[in-house]
Amino acid sequence: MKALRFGSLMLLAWMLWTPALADDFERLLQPLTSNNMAAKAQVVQKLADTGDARALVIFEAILDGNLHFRRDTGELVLASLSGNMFQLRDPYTGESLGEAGRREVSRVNVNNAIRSDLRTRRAALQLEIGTATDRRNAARRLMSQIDEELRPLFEGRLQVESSRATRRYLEMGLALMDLQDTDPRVRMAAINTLDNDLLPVVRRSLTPLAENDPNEAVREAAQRSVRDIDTLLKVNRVAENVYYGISLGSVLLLAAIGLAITFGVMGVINMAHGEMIMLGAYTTYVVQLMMPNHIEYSILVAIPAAFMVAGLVGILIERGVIRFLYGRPLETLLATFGISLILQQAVRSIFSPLNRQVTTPEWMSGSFEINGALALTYNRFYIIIFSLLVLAALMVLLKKTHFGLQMRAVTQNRRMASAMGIRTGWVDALTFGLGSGIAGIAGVALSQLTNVGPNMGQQYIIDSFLVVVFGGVGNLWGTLVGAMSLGITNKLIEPWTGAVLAKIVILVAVILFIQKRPRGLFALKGRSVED
Amino acid sequence: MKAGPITQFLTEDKGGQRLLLVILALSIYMPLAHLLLPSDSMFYVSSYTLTLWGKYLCYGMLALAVDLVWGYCGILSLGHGAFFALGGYGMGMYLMRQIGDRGVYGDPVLPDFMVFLSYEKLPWFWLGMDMFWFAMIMAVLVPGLLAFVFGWLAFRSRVTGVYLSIITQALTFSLMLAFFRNEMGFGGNNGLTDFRDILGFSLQSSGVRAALFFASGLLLIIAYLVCRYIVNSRLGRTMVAVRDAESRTRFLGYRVEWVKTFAFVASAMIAAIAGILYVPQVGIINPSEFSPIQSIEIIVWVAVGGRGTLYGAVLGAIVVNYLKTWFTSHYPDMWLFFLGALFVVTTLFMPKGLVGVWGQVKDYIAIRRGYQKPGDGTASQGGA
Amino acid sequence: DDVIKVGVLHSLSGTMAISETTLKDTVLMLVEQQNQRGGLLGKKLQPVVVDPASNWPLFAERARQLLERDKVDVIFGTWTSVSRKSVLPVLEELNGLMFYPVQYEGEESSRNIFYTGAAPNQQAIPAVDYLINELGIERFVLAGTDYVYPRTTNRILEAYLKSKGVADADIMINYTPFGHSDWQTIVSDIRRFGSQGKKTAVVSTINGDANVPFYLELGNQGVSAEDIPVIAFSVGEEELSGIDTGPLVGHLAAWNYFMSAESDENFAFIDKWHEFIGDTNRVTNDPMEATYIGFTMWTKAVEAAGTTDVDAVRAAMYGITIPNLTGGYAVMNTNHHLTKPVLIGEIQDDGQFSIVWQTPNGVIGDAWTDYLPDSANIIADWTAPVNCGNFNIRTGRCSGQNY
Amino acid sequence: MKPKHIEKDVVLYVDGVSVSFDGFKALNNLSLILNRGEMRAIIGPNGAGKTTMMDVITGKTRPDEGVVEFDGSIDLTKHDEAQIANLGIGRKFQKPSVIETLTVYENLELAITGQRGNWANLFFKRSAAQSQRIDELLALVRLQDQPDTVAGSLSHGQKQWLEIGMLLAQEPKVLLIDEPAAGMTDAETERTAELFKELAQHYSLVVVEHDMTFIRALNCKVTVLHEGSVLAEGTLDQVQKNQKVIDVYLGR
Amino acid sequence: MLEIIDLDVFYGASQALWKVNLTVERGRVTSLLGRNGVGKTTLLRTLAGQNPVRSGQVLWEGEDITKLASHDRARRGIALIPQGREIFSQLTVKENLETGFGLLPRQQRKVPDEIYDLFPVLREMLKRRGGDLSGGQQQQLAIARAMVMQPRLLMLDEPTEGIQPSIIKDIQEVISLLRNRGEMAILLVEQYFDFAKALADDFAVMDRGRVVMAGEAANMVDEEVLRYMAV
Ligand SMILES: Nc1ncnc2c1ncn2[C@@H]1O[C@H](COP(=O)(O)OP(=O)(O)OP(=O)(O)O)[C@@H](O)[C@H]1O
Ligand SMILES: Nc1ncnc2c1ncn2[C@@H]1O[C@H](COP(=O)(O)OP(=O)(O)OP(=O)(O)O)[C@@H](O)[C@H]1O
Ligand SMILES: [Mg+2]
Ligand SMILES: [Mg+2]
Repeated sequence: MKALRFGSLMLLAWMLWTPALADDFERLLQPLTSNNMAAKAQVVQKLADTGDARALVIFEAILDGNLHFRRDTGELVLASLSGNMFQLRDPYTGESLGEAGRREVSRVNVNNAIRSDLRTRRAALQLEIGTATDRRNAARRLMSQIDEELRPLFEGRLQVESSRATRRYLEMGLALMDLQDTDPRVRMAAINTLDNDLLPVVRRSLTPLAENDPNEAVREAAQRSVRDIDTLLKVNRVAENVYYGISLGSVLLLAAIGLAITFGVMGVINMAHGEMIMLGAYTTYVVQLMMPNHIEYSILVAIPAAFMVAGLVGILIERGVIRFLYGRPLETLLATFGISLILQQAVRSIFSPLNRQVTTPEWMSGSFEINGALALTYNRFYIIIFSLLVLAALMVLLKKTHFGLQMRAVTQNRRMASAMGIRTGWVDALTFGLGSGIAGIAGVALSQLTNVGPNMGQQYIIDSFLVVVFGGVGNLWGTLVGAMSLGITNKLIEPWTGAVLAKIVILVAVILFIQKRPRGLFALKGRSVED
Repeated sequence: MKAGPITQFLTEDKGGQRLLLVILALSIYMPLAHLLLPSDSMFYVSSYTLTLWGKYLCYGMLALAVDLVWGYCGILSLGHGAFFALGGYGMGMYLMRQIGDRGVYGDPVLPDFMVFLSYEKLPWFWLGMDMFWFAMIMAVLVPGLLAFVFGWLAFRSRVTGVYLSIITQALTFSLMLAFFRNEMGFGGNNGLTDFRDILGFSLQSSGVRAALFFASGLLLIIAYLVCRYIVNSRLGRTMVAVRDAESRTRFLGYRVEWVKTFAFVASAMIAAIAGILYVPQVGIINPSEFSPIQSIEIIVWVAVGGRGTLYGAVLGAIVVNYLKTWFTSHYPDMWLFFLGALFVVTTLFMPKGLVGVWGQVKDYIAIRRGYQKPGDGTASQGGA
Repeated sequence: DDVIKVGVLHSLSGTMAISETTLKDTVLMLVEQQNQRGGLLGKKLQPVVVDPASNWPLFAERARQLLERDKVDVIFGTWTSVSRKSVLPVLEELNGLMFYPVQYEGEESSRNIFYTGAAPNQQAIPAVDYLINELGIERFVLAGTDYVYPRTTNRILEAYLKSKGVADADIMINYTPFGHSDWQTIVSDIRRFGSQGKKTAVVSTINGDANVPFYLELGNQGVSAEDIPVIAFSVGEEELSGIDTGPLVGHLAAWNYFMSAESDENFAFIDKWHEFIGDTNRVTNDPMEATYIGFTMWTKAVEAAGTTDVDAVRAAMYGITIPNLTGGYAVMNTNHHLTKPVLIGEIQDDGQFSIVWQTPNGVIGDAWTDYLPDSANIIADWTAPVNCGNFNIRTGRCSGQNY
Repeated sequence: MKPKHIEKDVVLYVDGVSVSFDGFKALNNLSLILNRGEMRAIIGPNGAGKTTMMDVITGKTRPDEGVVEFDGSIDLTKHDEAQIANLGIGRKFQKPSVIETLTVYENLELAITGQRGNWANLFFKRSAAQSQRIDELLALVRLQDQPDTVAGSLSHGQKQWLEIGMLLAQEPKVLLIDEPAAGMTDAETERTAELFKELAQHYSLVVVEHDMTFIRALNCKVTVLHEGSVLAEGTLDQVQKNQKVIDVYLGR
Repeated sequence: MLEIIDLDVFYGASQALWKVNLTVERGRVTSLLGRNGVGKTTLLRTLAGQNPVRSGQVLWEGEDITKLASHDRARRGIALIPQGREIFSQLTVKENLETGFGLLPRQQRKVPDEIYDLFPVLREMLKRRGGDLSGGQQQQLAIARAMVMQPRLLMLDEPTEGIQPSIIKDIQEVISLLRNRGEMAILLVEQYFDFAKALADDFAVMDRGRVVMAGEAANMVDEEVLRYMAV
């Protein structure tokens, strides 16, 4: 993608080559090696004014962040780090200029303003020559910083553009310019073209018209449009909040499912649950370390890997400690608390107390735009789907397989299960391993949302217990509904109360709710519970 | 088990008696040694050691409170830190008011943090907290009342087991979040600190330190005796019955919710007193005392010491915290390994905690010898 | 005794370990370096490391232990304000000496503490100046974690912004709890707030672990630095080392030090650090520089005083000048705060900051801000005749001192 | 409404009670009247609703509809378990349930009649009469040698006995006894029957049992439950001849 | 054939079984009698592997199983119907019956119809949770659950407890049927003397943790046995 763009620019540069006085151009570039941003901004302006095609090369290099200069001579070079050395190339010809030490070259720093300016310039160019996606993004970018100067570009492009989305942006851009027109009919038409679009620029541009357009019809139309947009925005906000709620719910769900096994099914008050999540997250980190060139797939590898790692650790914990504690459920709290301390410190000793960097693959970043005001983030979306899949798989395992039956039998009456020929030791170990493994999987997902550090497990332990208990211990549906209702309620009240109070409100609500339903949302009923 | 509570204490509670003697000895010796001995003497007790052990005693009292509800009544409260912290805040508020106009901004009424958060006047709940007696009453009553309301609601609705544990955790967690909020008027994350005087005496004077230590020891002893009386009485047996067969106890005509509420409130108030004594000795109270992990740690102390024995809880609190102090200064990078391992080992090999070890050893020897405890050999005596 | 004991009071476990462990290592490195140079006053330096485990009361206890039992000559330590506040009475009671290396909210000047991190006027105010003057920002989101540092900083900034003519409606203030991890709603609010046509920026005093999910969410919701730049006061190289900074390029931070600063002192410091820690991927950051400055100044002062006696060292501290790592000089003032330059950096895709702006001269650290009515009248000066950390120039009173 | 003329003798009045669990009718319009000083045997197939009936009377289960009254006019559906127990209804469960971690003696001491409030409990001191009563009961249930044994380590049958002892210690007005003879030897069963007959002189009793020898020994009116309602009532001989009872319960 | 040799069992420090010797033959019912608390349940539990053995030996089909885990004994065809039922209360009736399937080859994993014929109520209540059943229904379920395992040694601890008379008769028939098939050894603990006597081929009487009398049922003198069961 990048290479392609670079290639096309090189092509263009070559086509437009007008040999200017080399000295002039070089001299223009001089301030780039300084620390003065204002001067640099001027350089960009001046370079663009020269119409020199080499400017494009410089711009692209700046945007990609590989334009450097030698600290001693001030010579501009392209540099990329490999190992401890910079590989240098000539900016215009691309030919290699050898290597340089880390401290022999400096990067040409620019600030946001310059970068933004460069991007706009590039967008104008890309609208002409970019790929379809480039053109769409360019049109969108240019449209929201609308400027009468762009009219010829937009009009020209509209003649030949074939992509529907790009055309729409171009039309909107022109309509936005038309809003300033002196002719009320043109303004009217523009309002119609904009068609209550939810992009912020539209409402922003219509507001002045709605407030004081001299023409009454136009004013009213603008007012109507603004009103409609506002209504739509409200609807969108609710939708957005619900999405956020579901997404928060799915995070809670993922964090809690493993606990729903180890605690809900087995009755182990598993304080090390959070550390299992942490192990999963660190596994993701290690997997990414091991396959630096396939970050895109690393998550897919990390899921089974995290399941195995956390699951195995879980089995070790069960065999080594917990199996001696059945029938003494409260003591599992003590032992697993100890284990959680040990695991935290172990990770701290091995990986250092610093957070570790987990990269989000391309396909999980960014968001999916529903309309100008509503965009759903991909990572959250995948996590929602993922959490539901995990839950479904678990339900099938528990309810439909013989192993699931054995698991439930063992946890209810270990002695009798053994008398029925069930290898309770195995089943216990595997069950605990399963719960831990699922927590590990949750860690993979959470590594995409938050820190990967030795304390990350602590963050989720309280919420996880709350969800499991709120839903009703031992009931996976309860865990689902519990997680979702906590998530959604939280997000629906957060706009009113702020994040801190929302959390307090939720906690108090759960406390009160438990009074109504002392055994959670999906309580087990009947005689069987009482003994 | 046929004797009255007091006789029972005298005849059966050997562990408790020993513990109380040690604590009594400590609370006399340490303050005196601190006050009277020259600082180069071998037996001198530095202010560091004194405040450190003062803290342990407060923790001991806190553990005692938890053991009363958990060990005897089966209420696993994962939120007892809340009552401790509330008591501490009560004391903290009093100490804050004692600063008077000696704060950095020199405001005669408002504590520093209020000045710089632009409070116009003292929030209503700070009123009267400059009077020692009132502050102390509030510091015990408020946690007691909270425990009463919370407990009564929960026990009446028959919230039990883990459900109760988790909502107690939610309680302390929400209090923590609330106290973290600067709007609450309790100093937010920084909490209350920079205390100067108590009852007009400087907190940094040796005399006050010694007195606080002595008070901690004494109140711990009193709290222990009160708890011991409770558990030795028939109410104590009812608590055990509630713990192990709640619904059955109900059919015997006992109002389980009241039994539990009683234990819970009593325990919360003891915890609050521990908090009151804790704050002037450590010099700060802030919302992290409410953190759920803190409360879980209390449970751990009790379990390590020996749940359901009272003296075990006190011992556990002191031992665990002593080890923690020791490890964190000797093995700052490794101490979590040791502490974690300690917890695991205790659970695995000392199911009755530290205080059960002796009994375990005796049992082990008895079993090895095939020896039969008199009166226990039911199989040979049944019938006829 | 033939050693000088240096107490290190940084959390090695618990939530603060992530930040503080590095500072412990920094002190150890500096001690080692000093010993290689032959120690101090002909004695070896001996570090005494304890772990207060991110537990605030424990900080006080450990400080007492260091001073009373281990009899250390100086302490380098604490990170959060509350831990400093917890230690402060102990230091004052036992007349200890501590160097505090982190940027903080100000409103304090203790006889026994030297503050080598930034005061608000050395970080927040210049940062906002930069936003207004260089980037033309008109709307501000003040987003912070709900504790004293952000609260104070935001109050100062609010007052400052208003003095610059920014309207109420153009300031949005938002507080979140520690470790907040679900930023969806807030980021979308910020997005909306910033889409009203006026150029908007976020001034972030978000603390610690909450930053990673915050930046991730910004990235995912497509809020780029060009639309709405975020300038942070608590995000440095070390925090960035735990994030994939690709999507964050262009967001800002204000500090007194960046690892990318190109000076020989800095290169030497970085090399030494890499050698000491045995990992060339480890970064350096502002609190490390502050620790370095504090440590170097202390050694200078001890040499000047010829003793480690606290009162003598304190007296020798004032006016000590040493080179910064970023070039220029740091001076210790009589209010126990430093004079040092302020830098603005933009995040790069390699996790480093590129320095885009810098104050031409050092900025004098102001313990008591001039932008809050109650603090405006208070000054700190630990030399005669004032000799007070909280001296009210209106009433002429020195309040709040324990001695 | 119950007929006026029987009112004063009636100690337990159950009328039209129905209970259903998830749609399954465990009790179906059940009515039962127990007079003061009466002993009543209740038999019926497994799952007929006998235990559920006791659950309803003791407040463990709330009926969907119907009247449950005690001692004239106390509406039991408005009280909880502890209140009902304090009103004077004692119960022995089908599955022996004693407080396993307390000793035999402590179990009896908790059960012994008297004030149940917290303060009374805190300052409780056994009176001489109470001590004597406990000793009697220990002897009665033949655990006099093991007063300090933890109840949890008693055998099944011993627990049954201990529970009977606790029931007697409570001195309730009405005793609801679910399968007392289960797990007892024939000789013990006989003895139990004797004991109950003695008790019947002072108390009202409802006894559920499947052991016909035992029922015969009780020599009292028998009610047969089936599918949640009364199938037959009368002397044992009468109901034993009832063809329906034979079909659903006794078998050939 | 099951052989118990000099078995000593302790609860903690107190001895519950004293040098117990007993043999249970295939194709025969051995009735074990005795008062409350003499150790009958203890013996059965020990055989099922639920209590550790201090000394002595248990031989089953010639193999020493003294140290085997409970589930390994189940895998060798030993089934227990415990006193107190021990139903898996949160599992449905159907699931309760299926818990023993792990022992069976895959094609045999089906609950035989004869079980439902014997206990019709179970068929009606397949979906109900075991813990919700009435006492007697649970007892029936416990018997059925053991039978699903197709054991070669069936141990019944007071199986008639709480069961209605008509079904007791049926159970009696089933036990004798199983005996008559000749593949199963049956060890029956009963307080209900007539029932025990009617089924017994062999008998044993326990008192105070010891077997005090044993032999063929034909040689049993009712009075002597009853003396041990008297109050
Ligand atoms: N919570 C419940 N959910 C579903 N069914 C229940 C529940 N409780 C009881 N039942 C059903 O109600 C019926 C009545 O049960 P109950 O225990 O009263 O019978 P019973 O007459 O005591 O029988 P038994 O003689 O076996 O003890 C049974 O069929 C039982 O399965
Ligand atoms: N878990 C236990 N711990 C300690 N002692 C026990 C335990 N279980 C039983 N016992 C004791 O062992 C002895 C034998 O008990 P067991 O249950 O075997 O008697 P049983 O013959 O089955 O009596 P029952 O006819 O009443 O069921 C009893 O004295 C009992 O108190
Ligand atoms: Mg029943
Ligand atoms: Mg038995």
